[in-house]
Amino acid sequence: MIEIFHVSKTYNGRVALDDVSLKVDKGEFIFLTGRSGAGKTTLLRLIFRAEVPDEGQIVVNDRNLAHIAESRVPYLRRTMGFIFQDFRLLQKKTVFDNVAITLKVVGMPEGLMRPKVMNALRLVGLDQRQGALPSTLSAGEQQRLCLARAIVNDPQVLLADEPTSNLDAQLSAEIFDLLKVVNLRGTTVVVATHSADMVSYLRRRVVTLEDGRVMANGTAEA
Amino acid sequence: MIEIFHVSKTYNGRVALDDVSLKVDKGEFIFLTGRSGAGKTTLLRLIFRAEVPDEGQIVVNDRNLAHIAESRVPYLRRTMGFIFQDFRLLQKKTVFDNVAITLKVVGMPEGLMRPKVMNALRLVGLDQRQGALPSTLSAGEQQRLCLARAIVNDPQVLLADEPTSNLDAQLSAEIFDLLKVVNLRGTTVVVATHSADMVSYLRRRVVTLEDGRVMANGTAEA
Amino acid sequence: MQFRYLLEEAADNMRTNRATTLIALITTTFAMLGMGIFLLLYLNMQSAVGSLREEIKVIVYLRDSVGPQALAELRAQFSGDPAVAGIEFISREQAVIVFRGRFPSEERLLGGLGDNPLPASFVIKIASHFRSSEAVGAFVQKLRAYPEVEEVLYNRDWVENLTATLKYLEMLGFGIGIVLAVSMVTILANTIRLTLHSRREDIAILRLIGATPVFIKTPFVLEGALLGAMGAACSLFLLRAAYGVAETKMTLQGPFWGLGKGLTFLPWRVSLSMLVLGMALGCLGSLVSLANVGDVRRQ
Amino acid sequence: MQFRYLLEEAADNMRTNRATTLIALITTTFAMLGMGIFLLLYLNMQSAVGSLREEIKVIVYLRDSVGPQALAELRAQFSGDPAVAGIEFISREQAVIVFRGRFPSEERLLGGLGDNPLPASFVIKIASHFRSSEAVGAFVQKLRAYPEVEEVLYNRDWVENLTATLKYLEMLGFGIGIVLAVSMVTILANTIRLTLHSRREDIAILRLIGATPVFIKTPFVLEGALLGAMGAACSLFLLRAAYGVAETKMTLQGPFWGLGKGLTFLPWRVSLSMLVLGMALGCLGSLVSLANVGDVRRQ
Ligand SMILES: Nc1ncnc2c1ncn2[C@@H]1O[C@H](COP(=O)(O)OP(=O)(O)OP(=O)(O)O)[C@@H](O)[C@H]1O
Ligand SMILES: Nc1ncnc2c1ncn2[C@@H]1O[C@H](COP(=O)(O)OP(=O)(O)OP(=O)(O)O)[C@@H](O)[C@H]1O
Ligand SMILES: [Mg+2]
Ligand SMILES: [Mg+2]
Repeated sequence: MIEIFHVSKTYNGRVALDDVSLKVDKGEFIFLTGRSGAGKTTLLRLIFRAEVPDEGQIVVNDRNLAHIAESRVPYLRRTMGFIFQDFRLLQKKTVFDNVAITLKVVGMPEGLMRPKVMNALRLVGLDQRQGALPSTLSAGEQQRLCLARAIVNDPQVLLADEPTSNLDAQLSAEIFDLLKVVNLRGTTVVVATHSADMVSYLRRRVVTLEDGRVMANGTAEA
Repeated sequence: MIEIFHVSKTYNGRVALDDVSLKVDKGEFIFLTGRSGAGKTTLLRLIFRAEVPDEGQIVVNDRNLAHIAESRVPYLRRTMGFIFQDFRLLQKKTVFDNVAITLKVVGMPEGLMRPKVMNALRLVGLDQRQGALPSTLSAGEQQRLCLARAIVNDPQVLLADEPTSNLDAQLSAEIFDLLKVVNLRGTTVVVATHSADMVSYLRRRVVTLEDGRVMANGTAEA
Repeated sequence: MQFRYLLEEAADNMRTNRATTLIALITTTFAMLGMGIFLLLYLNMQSAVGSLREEIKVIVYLRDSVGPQALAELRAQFSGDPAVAGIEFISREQAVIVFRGRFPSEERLLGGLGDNPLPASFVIKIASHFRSSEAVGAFVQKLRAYPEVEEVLYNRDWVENLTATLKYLEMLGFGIGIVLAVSMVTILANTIRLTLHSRREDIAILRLIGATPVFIKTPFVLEGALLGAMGAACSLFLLRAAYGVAETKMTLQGPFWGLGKGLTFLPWRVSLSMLVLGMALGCLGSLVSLANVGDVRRQ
Repeated sequence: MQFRYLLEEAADNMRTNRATTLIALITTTFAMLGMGIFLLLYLNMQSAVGSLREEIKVIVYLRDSVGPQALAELRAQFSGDPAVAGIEFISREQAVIVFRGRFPSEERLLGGLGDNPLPASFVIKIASHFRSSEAVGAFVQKLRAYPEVEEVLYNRDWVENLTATLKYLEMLGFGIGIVLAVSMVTILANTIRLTLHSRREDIAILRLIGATPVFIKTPFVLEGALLGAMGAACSLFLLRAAYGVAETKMTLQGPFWGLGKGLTFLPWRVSLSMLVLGMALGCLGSLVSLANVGDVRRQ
């Protein structure tokens, strides 16, 4: 499903990823861990084609990202959900609209949209706040909104960058249970996290990055 | 040092804090915990006078915030450091300048500034990146930059809102050790966090909020 | 449904960014107003110039020997010439009256004379295409060739000066028009660019969500078009109001320099063009600002 | 040191926000250019109008019986009048020459006469303060009272029309000037507001860090002033270039409607005022945009 072959990425001489290779099967759920600055976000952004690698190839759903035309990138992204570490919510739109925009983008009719959006909001516990603006939400609420937006369109791949950094242990567990459900429905899930608790709670394959290199690759060794 | 008397805060009918009273001694180090949306950030913002309470009084360093003239607010804030949950870095300024601005604001001469800034950056491990822009930092790096900015001017009070949400366990421990050092130098520290690990690691007084009310107040009961 | 959404989106953007929308609208209005004022002045100058040009006349003095039959023939011949827009006959008796009216101080000149010394004449108005000094000169040469004509007079200096001045004024007006037009286009486009600048973050987010460039850009382009059109409409409204005031204040004793005919407002074609121009500029401004939305790098 | 920092900060802001700074600069330039063009036209119209006014003349015909001595006395008396800006004597002989020159077609009138029928006259130029139709009328009445004066002539219609037209043109120019000035001020202030709009977040952060309003605002105000002044300078430069082109293209045959005197550029006082105006507007725009920085609520 996701195959990464010898990928390197350098920002102005600063190595973010260095010869990374990785394979994630369809329907798998893996963790990406590593210290701050190890390259987790960079790797997720490459899979999302928000960045292009300096070297190496990335294949998602049998499509080589290097060969996708610029104009097809939006369609690639519609098959993926991304929970951004910095949320990236539309500040002038309500909670509801922030989730609905994902469906509007693919041209879903108004009638089908509402139940789907409300369902996603309910899953993350924000259905009571559908009319609020992001700036009036607490950090954890914003993070959950981000998750709702990422899963509302049943993506084939879900990329979650520290999805529970602003959540307490109990809520984090609930969110991970939710990610498990999403995964069971067939979505490939890649979670970048530094939460050792969550890694050991779920017991999935863990890929550890260090200074842009893959250091470990195997099931939880908490 | 910080005294909060029966404070309530409501946002458009949504209760964020409900009759909260709390006393933090000079030089104390306390944790503020609670689920997402419990009101932790709101409480810190009230102490910082980034918000004003609907009811109740807040006294910081023997000054009642309700009686401070608008024009004196900047001087109040200069005695406090704040690590914002959403970082709030100046995107067009370098790492160095983001820290230095705190000193420029108080009119510190250029000569004194540089060593202080570099020292703060060294403490958080960002001295190598002094010329970088915030947008080129990883989330954890941005968070540490925020910490450097908050402590560079030796504040009397340090308010930290989830200061390690984007950091792995080891780096979190390092940061908390740093907060301990700052605290030992006489700074009163209030940390809002949901990291049970850190709370039990440091064993300080913990104040727990739930739906805007103080639910527990005592030393770590991990 | 997709387009309806995009239109709603544009309206929504304008509503939520009320402050910048209002600022942009005001700026657009005033920029178009500057343009409109110039157009109005230019058009009125043109019409004043037109009536000045009509004063180019040629006087054909006839020999006293020309009889009524020959006169009628001459008149018909002259009238047939494409250079002639109008012709008026002044008999010798009328000439005395005209002379008295024009030069009252010289009246005593006529008083002492028994016989009327003034000749009969035709006063010929020159057609609009023949109003350059060369064309008038050539026409006068032609008239002089007639045996019945004693003398042809026209104010050569006046015609030459007028032609030169008008050419110069026209050039000046055109030059200023171009400079002003460029200014207004720049101001408009830049205002829209600045307005969009504050929404870069939103554009980046939409791209990440998988929106196509068309989906992202359309609301902004519609917004730009709407802003431009509204600005143009407001400016036309203000212009009309100001024009109304100017018109009522204008109390001239009589026709003078062609301004006596009264002012004219922009014809509806020009007004419509301004609206279209505003819309086009709004679109253009948006499109220019959105030109680099296709970029993959760091959003 | 504090002020130096704030100045550096302003320069730094302009450098890091190069795109918006450039857009704002261009907009400012063109807005001031519109203003400058109008000023230039207005000043040149004023000077043209001035020379038109100089054409208001009164002709005083003298009785043939007035001797040289009385003539000299009269001339002295007239010259002493504050309404008189210049006086010229035309003898009876000169009058014939002038008449021939002005009315070549009427030459034959004179040809048949043995004795010269034309009187001697003074041509009086009216001083600038007495150029209204009422003042001229009163002055003429006074002249008519002299026994040596046979007749006083002036073109009443021309004076009345000229006075009315000029008043009207002046009013029009003033009105347009005000509208344009308001437009340009609005455009300038709004441009600066839009430029600052994208830096709201930074302002909020500075407030949280404990910066005083003065510390926050000063760089922006300096930036506005710099932008305004630079815009004005650029527009003056462009205006001067355009003026140079217009001047060389102007090849009039002779003085005509006062334009023959040639164009004048904005005097340096006006240019300086434009620079100062640009700066002031830049400051004002910044201050207005920053007015609500003192607010405590949700940043
Ligand atoms: N645009 C950029 N320009 C320069 N350096 C960059 C850029 N983006 C990332 N980096 C650097 O690359 C390295 C990897 O960054 P990345 O964001 O992938 O780390 P991360 O593993 O997600 O860290 P964190 O856990 O703190 O979010 C970091 O050192 C970062 O500073
Ligand atoms: N400006 C606002 N307008 C409306 N509601 C607000 C506003 N700010 C905060 N709230 C609401 O007040 C409650 C408390 O918010 P606060 O940010 O203090 O929570 P928190 O404890 O910091 O949560 P988290 O751990 O998720 O950051 C939340 O339900 C939030 O939605
Ligand atoms: Mg990251
Ligand atoms: Mg919070």
